[in-house]
This record gives sequence, C-alpha cells and structure tokens, in this order.
Amino acid sequence: MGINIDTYLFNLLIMTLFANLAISLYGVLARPSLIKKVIALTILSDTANTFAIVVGYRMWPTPTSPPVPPVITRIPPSREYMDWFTARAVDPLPQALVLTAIVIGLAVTLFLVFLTLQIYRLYRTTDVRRIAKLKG
Amino acid sequence: MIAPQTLVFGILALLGLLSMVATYLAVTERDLVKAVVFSAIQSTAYAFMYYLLMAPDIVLVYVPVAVGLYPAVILFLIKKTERFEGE
Amino acid sequence: MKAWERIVIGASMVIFVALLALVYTLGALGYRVPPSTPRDLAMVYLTMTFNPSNPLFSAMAPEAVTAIVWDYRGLDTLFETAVFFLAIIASVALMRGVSLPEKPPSSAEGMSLIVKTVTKLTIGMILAVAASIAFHGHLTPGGGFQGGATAAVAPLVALVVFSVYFLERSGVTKNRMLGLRSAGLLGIGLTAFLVLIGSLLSGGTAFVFQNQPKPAAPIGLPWRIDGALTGGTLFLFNVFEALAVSAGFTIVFLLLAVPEEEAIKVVRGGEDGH
Amino acid sequence: MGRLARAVGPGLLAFATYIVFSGSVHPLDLLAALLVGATVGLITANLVVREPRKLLQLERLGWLVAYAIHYFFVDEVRAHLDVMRRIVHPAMPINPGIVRVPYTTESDYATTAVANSITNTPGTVVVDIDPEKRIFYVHWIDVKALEPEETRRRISLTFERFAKRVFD
Amino acid sequence: MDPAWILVILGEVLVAIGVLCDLVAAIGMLRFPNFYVRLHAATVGTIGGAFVPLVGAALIAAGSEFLGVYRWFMAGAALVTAFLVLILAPAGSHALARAAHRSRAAVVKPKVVDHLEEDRRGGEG
Amino acid sequence: MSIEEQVTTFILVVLPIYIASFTLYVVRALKGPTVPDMVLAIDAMTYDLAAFLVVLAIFFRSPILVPVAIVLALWVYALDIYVAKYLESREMGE
Repeated sequence: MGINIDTYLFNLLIMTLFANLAISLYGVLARPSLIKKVIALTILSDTANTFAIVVGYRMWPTPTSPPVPPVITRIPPSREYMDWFTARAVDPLPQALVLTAIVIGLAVTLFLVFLTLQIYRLYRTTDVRRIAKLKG
Repeated sequence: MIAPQTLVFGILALLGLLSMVATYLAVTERDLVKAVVFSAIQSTAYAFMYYLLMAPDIVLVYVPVAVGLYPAVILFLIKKTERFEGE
Repeated sequence: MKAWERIVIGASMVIFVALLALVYTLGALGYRVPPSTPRDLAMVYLTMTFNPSNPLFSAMAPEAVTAIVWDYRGLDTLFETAVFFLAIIASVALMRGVSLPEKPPSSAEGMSLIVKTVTKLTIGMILAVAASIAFHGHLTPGGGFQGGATAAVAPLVALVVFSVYFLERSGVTKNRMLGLRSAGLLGIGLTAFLVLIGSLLSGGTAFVFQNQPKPAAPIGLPWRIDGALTGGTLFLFNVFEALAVSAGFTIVFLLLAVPEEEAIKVVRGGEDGH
Repeated sequence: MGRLARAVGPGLLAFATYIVFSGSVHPLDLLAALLVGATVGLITANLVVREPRKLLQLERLGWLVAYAIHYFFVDEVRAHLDVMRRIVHPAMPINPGIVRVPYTTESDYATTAVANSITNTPGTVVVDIDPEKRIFYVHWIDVKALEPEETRRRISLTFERFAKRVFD
Repeated sequence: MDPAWILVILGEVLVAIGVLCDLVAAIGMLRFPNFYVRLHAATVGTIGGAFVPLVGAALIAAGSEFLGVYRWFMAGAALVTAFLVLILAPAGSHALARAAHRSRAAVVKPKVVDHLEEDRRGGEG
Repeated sequence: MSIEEQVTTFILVVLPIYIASFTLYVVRALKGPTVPDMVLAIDAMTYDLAAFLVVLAIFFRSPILVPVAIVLALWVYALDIYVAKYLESREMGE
C-alpha cells in the first residue's frame, strides 16, 4: 500500500489537532492564572469539537469534484439528483451534535467567568497558588 | 498541475499548523490581552477549517461565539481583574 | 514552579500525544480516514431529510443539520437549551443584588462620533441579517442558534460603543431581557406540544416533538404553504430559539458591564452581614 | 406620529437588507421582511433618523450616486496606486505625520461620510475628531502641507462638497 | 456577445484587481515601520482587497448558470457583505487608531509632525 | 470553453496568491509587536478572508456556503471595537 499524498496531509491535520489538545491541557493544568485556565479550556473544547467535524468529512468523489454541505438545493429532488447528492454530501450528524455543544460551552464558560470574578472580588487575586495560601 | 483535492487538503494541513502555533503562543504568553488575541487567531483558523470541511452551520455559530463573544468576555474580565499573569 | 514539576508535566503531555497517535493509527489500520463513502447512519439522514415519497420518516426540510437538531433528536436539544438557560440563571444568581446606578446622559460616554454613527446605521442591518439567517434555517445553512448568536452582536456592540447607561435608558434592561428569554423558552415548549394538543383536541393521539404525520398519529403541521417550504415545526423552533439565545447573551453582557465599585459594595456588604 | 415617520427610513433599510440577503421574492418572504422591517424600524427609530423629510428629497439621492461614481473611479484609484507604489518601491518613500484638517459639515451623517471617505482612501486615516473645534486629526502617509486650509484643500474638500449636498 | 460572459469577465477582472491589492497590502503590512503607517496598508487590504473582489464575485455568481437557482441568493449576500465592509472597515481602523494614540500603545515614529499630541498636551497644560 | 471551465481555471490561478498573502498577514499577526498591530493584521486578514470565501464558494459550486462571509465581516468589526474600548477607557461599560 503506497502512501497517498492526500491521506498524508489529512493525517498531518489530525496530528496538529492532537498537539493542540495536549498544549491546551497543559494550559488548564499547569498555568497559575485562572483567566489563562479559562482561555485554555475554550481552546480545548474547540479542538474536541473540531475532531467531531473532521470525523464527518470524506474523501472527494473524484479529485476534481468537491463534496457538498448536507443541504438539498434542488426542490423537489429528482431520483438522479438524490443519487448525485448522497454520493457527495458530508456526514450531517457530527455537525448537528457540535452545533449545540458550542453554544452550551459558551454558556458554561460565562458561568466560569463570573466565578473567577467573584473569587477576585473576595481574594484580590486570580493566581491559584496565592488563593491556596490565603485560604482561611 | 496539482489536483484541487490535494490543494484543499494542503490548506487544511497549513491551517492545522497555524492553529498549533497560535495555541502554543496563547498558552505560554504572560500578557493576557495578547493571549486573547492569539486565541482569536486560532479561532479564525478553526473557522476557515470548518468552512473547508463543508460545515457552514458550524461556521455560522462558531464565528460569533469564538471571534466575537469569547474575546469580549475575557477582555471584560481582564479589565475588571489584572492584566499580567504572575510567575 | 519547580523544575521537576515541569519535567513531569512535559513528559505526561508527550505520553498523552503518543497514546492518542497510537490509538489513531490502530483505528486507521482497519478504517480509512477520511472515508470514501458516507457511513450508513449518515446515508439514512441524507436520504430521509427531504423525501416527499416517504413522508412517514421524513422531516420535510432540505437542511439535514436543522432537521436533525429539531426533529430527529428534538428532546435532546430541548434539554441542551435547558442547560444553557441554567448556566445563565447561575450567572445572574452570582450577581444578585447588583444594579446599575443612574447617570445623566453626557457626550463623554462611549466612543467617538464616527464609530457611533456607523454603529447606528448598521444595527438595523445586523438585525435583518440575523432574522434572515434564523427564518431560512430550514432551507439554507442557519437556524435558531446561528441567528441568535448573530443577533447578539447588535446589543453587544451598542453596549460597548454607546455605554451601558445608554442601553438602560433606551429600554434594554436586565428584567426585560429575562422576560424575552422566558418567552422564547415558553415558545419552544409550546411548539413541542403543539401537535399533541391539536391532536388531543381532535380526538386522536400524537407524540411530543412530532412534526410530520406518523402511522399511529396521522396529524402534523403543513410542510409547505403556497409552494414555499416551511418544514412544519422547524420554522417555529428556529424563531423562538433565536429569541432565547440572543436575549440570554444580552443579559450576561449587561451584567458584566456593571461598574466594579457597585459589585464590590454588594459583595463586601454581604460579608459584613454574616 | 413622529416616531412612526422616523421608523420608515431604518425600516426600509432593514427590509431591503432582508430581501437582498435572502435572495427570494416569494410572498411569504415579503411578509417576513415586512415584519422584520417594521420591528427593526420601531426599535431603532429614535436612534437613526432626526429629520425624516430628507429621505424624500430625490436630488439628494442623485448627488449620492454622483458622489459614489466620482469617489470610486477617481479618488480611490489614484490613492490606491499611490500607496501601492510606496509599498513595492525598494526605498519605501514615506513621510508620515498627523495633521489638523478642519471641516464645516453640520450633521452627524455628513461628518461621518467625510471621515469614512478620508479613511477609505489609502494614504490618509482619521485618527481622532474634535467636534467642538471642528477638526479631524488625520494621519497622512506623505505630509505635503501643514497649514489647515492647505491640508483641507488637498485631503477633504471634494468629499465635503458632495457630502454637504447629500446629507446636510 | 452573451450577457453572461460579459458579467463573468467583468467579475474576474475585479477579482484579479482584488488579489493584486491583497498581496501588495500583505507585503506592506510586513514592510512598514510602525502601527500608524500600517493602517494605510490595511486600508488597501480592505477596500481594494475585500470590497472590490466581493462585488466581482457577486457579478460572477449572477452570470454563472451552473450554480443553480441559489445563485441570486449568493449574489445578494455578496453585495450586502460588500456594503457592510465598505462602512464598517474604516470605522474599525479609526477606532483602533484613536485607542492606540490615546493609550500610547504605539508610538508615532518616524514622524514629521504630530499636531494631535501637541493639542492634547496644550489642553492639559 | 464554457463559462464553468473558464471560471474554475481562473479561481485555480488566483487561489495560491491568496494563500501567499494570508501567510504574510499571519506573520505580522503573530509577530506583533504591540496589541493594536496584531488586531489590525487580523482585521485586514479577515476582511480578505471573507472575500476569499465567496470566491471559494463559487469554486466549490455551493452557493449556500456564502452567509459565512457576512458573519465574519460583522464579528471582526466587533473585535476591533472591543480591543479599542479596552485600550482607551477605564471601564468596558462606560
């Protein structure tokens, strides 16, 4: 089985996503500032969502005809059109799952932001190490 | 002549590398405002990636959330607290 | 941070990446990424999303993503919206008792004249584009979440450009937005039960979140009015969800924009009371 | 009554945006566009329009078209070519500075139109505006004059002439 | 000549102009010495590099039969985007420039003259 | 040559130039040195990206991809405004 340049490039994309996951995990676990933790957490969840979309992608039917979004554009669809469409459309299911996940993720991040603000108001710092020392 | 498929997959790989660099800079930068701007670059790369992966619905919801709302929220938060991360 | 801690964290990151790569490679040996044909489940959704010849299993909307979000996995989306609502309610609860002080209008507030005039002109266009994205969610990419997120830019930009006091004076207050948000949620709930109520009134039965007629419940909303597709309940869901999402985001930003002194007063005052 | 009259302008703008953006003229879409236009118009009425009568004067529209044609085919082309020459020139001949440019327009819209025209032509950017003294502070890539009247003649006089006819 | 061809050729010319402006603006962003001078390169990028090709793409879409019935939607959306870019981009750069000058985040250097700084200092002193 | 072939060839020629200019913008956006510089680079890049996405939608023959461009343009303006407000004022809400 020879190495296909397209498969190689696609795998490179997936590898960079794994690396993003690792870097942002480092940010969540090891950086002292709570704000930096929130930023890293958003990157982490975005990367996880991107994985779902990447899984739903497909090889092009031929190297010159691109896939289409999962939306029927000819109303009413004829038999031939449906065959053409199903041979080209990408998977709609991960997109539907990610769609709500992004909005919910934002709402949860907003809650975290308010928590951080409240911690700052009480302790005058967002550094977790100093908060741990101040704990009384 | 490069086939269009290879061209598009190449752009995808380039975007992945760009998002990796931006993520690294955003996580290690000590000035939090700059970190927010780096994360905006990473979000733009992801948005373009979603577009090339044929997910217009996701772009429509991801661009407002990640380019518009996250930076605003974090900037509000930094304005109310502190700008530099202690080391 | 100590040196050995850094080393441990770095090593664990490398191991994490290597493990994920291993899992991926093992998976790829039996399964090619990206696949050259869609999965079977995807084929079901793609062929069923708009299929007039098989109306029992079709959502009658050409947009597969919206059809899945509001028809095939409707209850799931309803609960996700509930999570969104709860997160915002929790934020409001954290800021309870904090209110915006009165301030007379002055020319010093906000940004420069040019930005203000441009924003005035574009707010209407932003709202129109957002409405278009939400109303055509069953035909073209878009829908409730997307339209709502786009519409939220209008109050947010107004808040930053004109100042929060201006918004308060012109009637965009926290309580009104909470009301709008509840109206949107109520609309979603009512739409979910709409077909059921109609069916019970006419002496039959139906399912919650039913859109098109099913074998046991031969009633449903029309999917086409005068030749234009409406997708049955999908249109109503999109409209109400856009209302709920945009109002929800506006509440959070109104809360975040309250000056810090006010909030500090409330927080410190609460501490002394204990 | 005043509010209703003022709501017509922004409402029409929202209506047109909706129709153009959705690209369909089906009766249902027209109905939806009417609803959106009415709602948006009523919300933003007090914000946008002060004197609704100006919308009805057709010669203003004619001047707007003339302004657009002159602006896009003469000023923009000249400014673009100039700045692009500076960018690709090996020695990069720039001579930047912030100068005062007085203006005489009355309404907010006319002032904004002039300022946006100045910013949209490469080579000049409005950095700040002083509404009391009626001065734009313009960052100019190649400072040729320092006196206010001279800078005004070189930078903004054509824009002001058109903008006054359209908006004031 | 077929009107569709005229539309497509005109659109392609506009897109080609846009690409050229875009490349030159990107080079200018790298070469220019400070923030205020880079603003001019950014203007070339937004008006020549975004407004013009958006209009061109709208013309191409209107003339391309092969895009199906949704091509009017495409042309309309591209035109609305072009109009928004035309009025939003200058306001955005003006806001950034004003904020940078007020907060002294970027220094005006090299410069011939800075009247804004003089007036502000005069007002304070 | 039909319109379709001609348009496709034209876009294939244009595409690498766009990628090159985006790379240059990204270099400036990552380099800085100040925050306004970075935001300005993102700003210019995203307006160009919006134009590029419309062109790319023609290339992919999917007209329904086009609303993406308008959303990008709107929200990048919002990003400009936030950063400007952050730099120049004491409180974000004022």
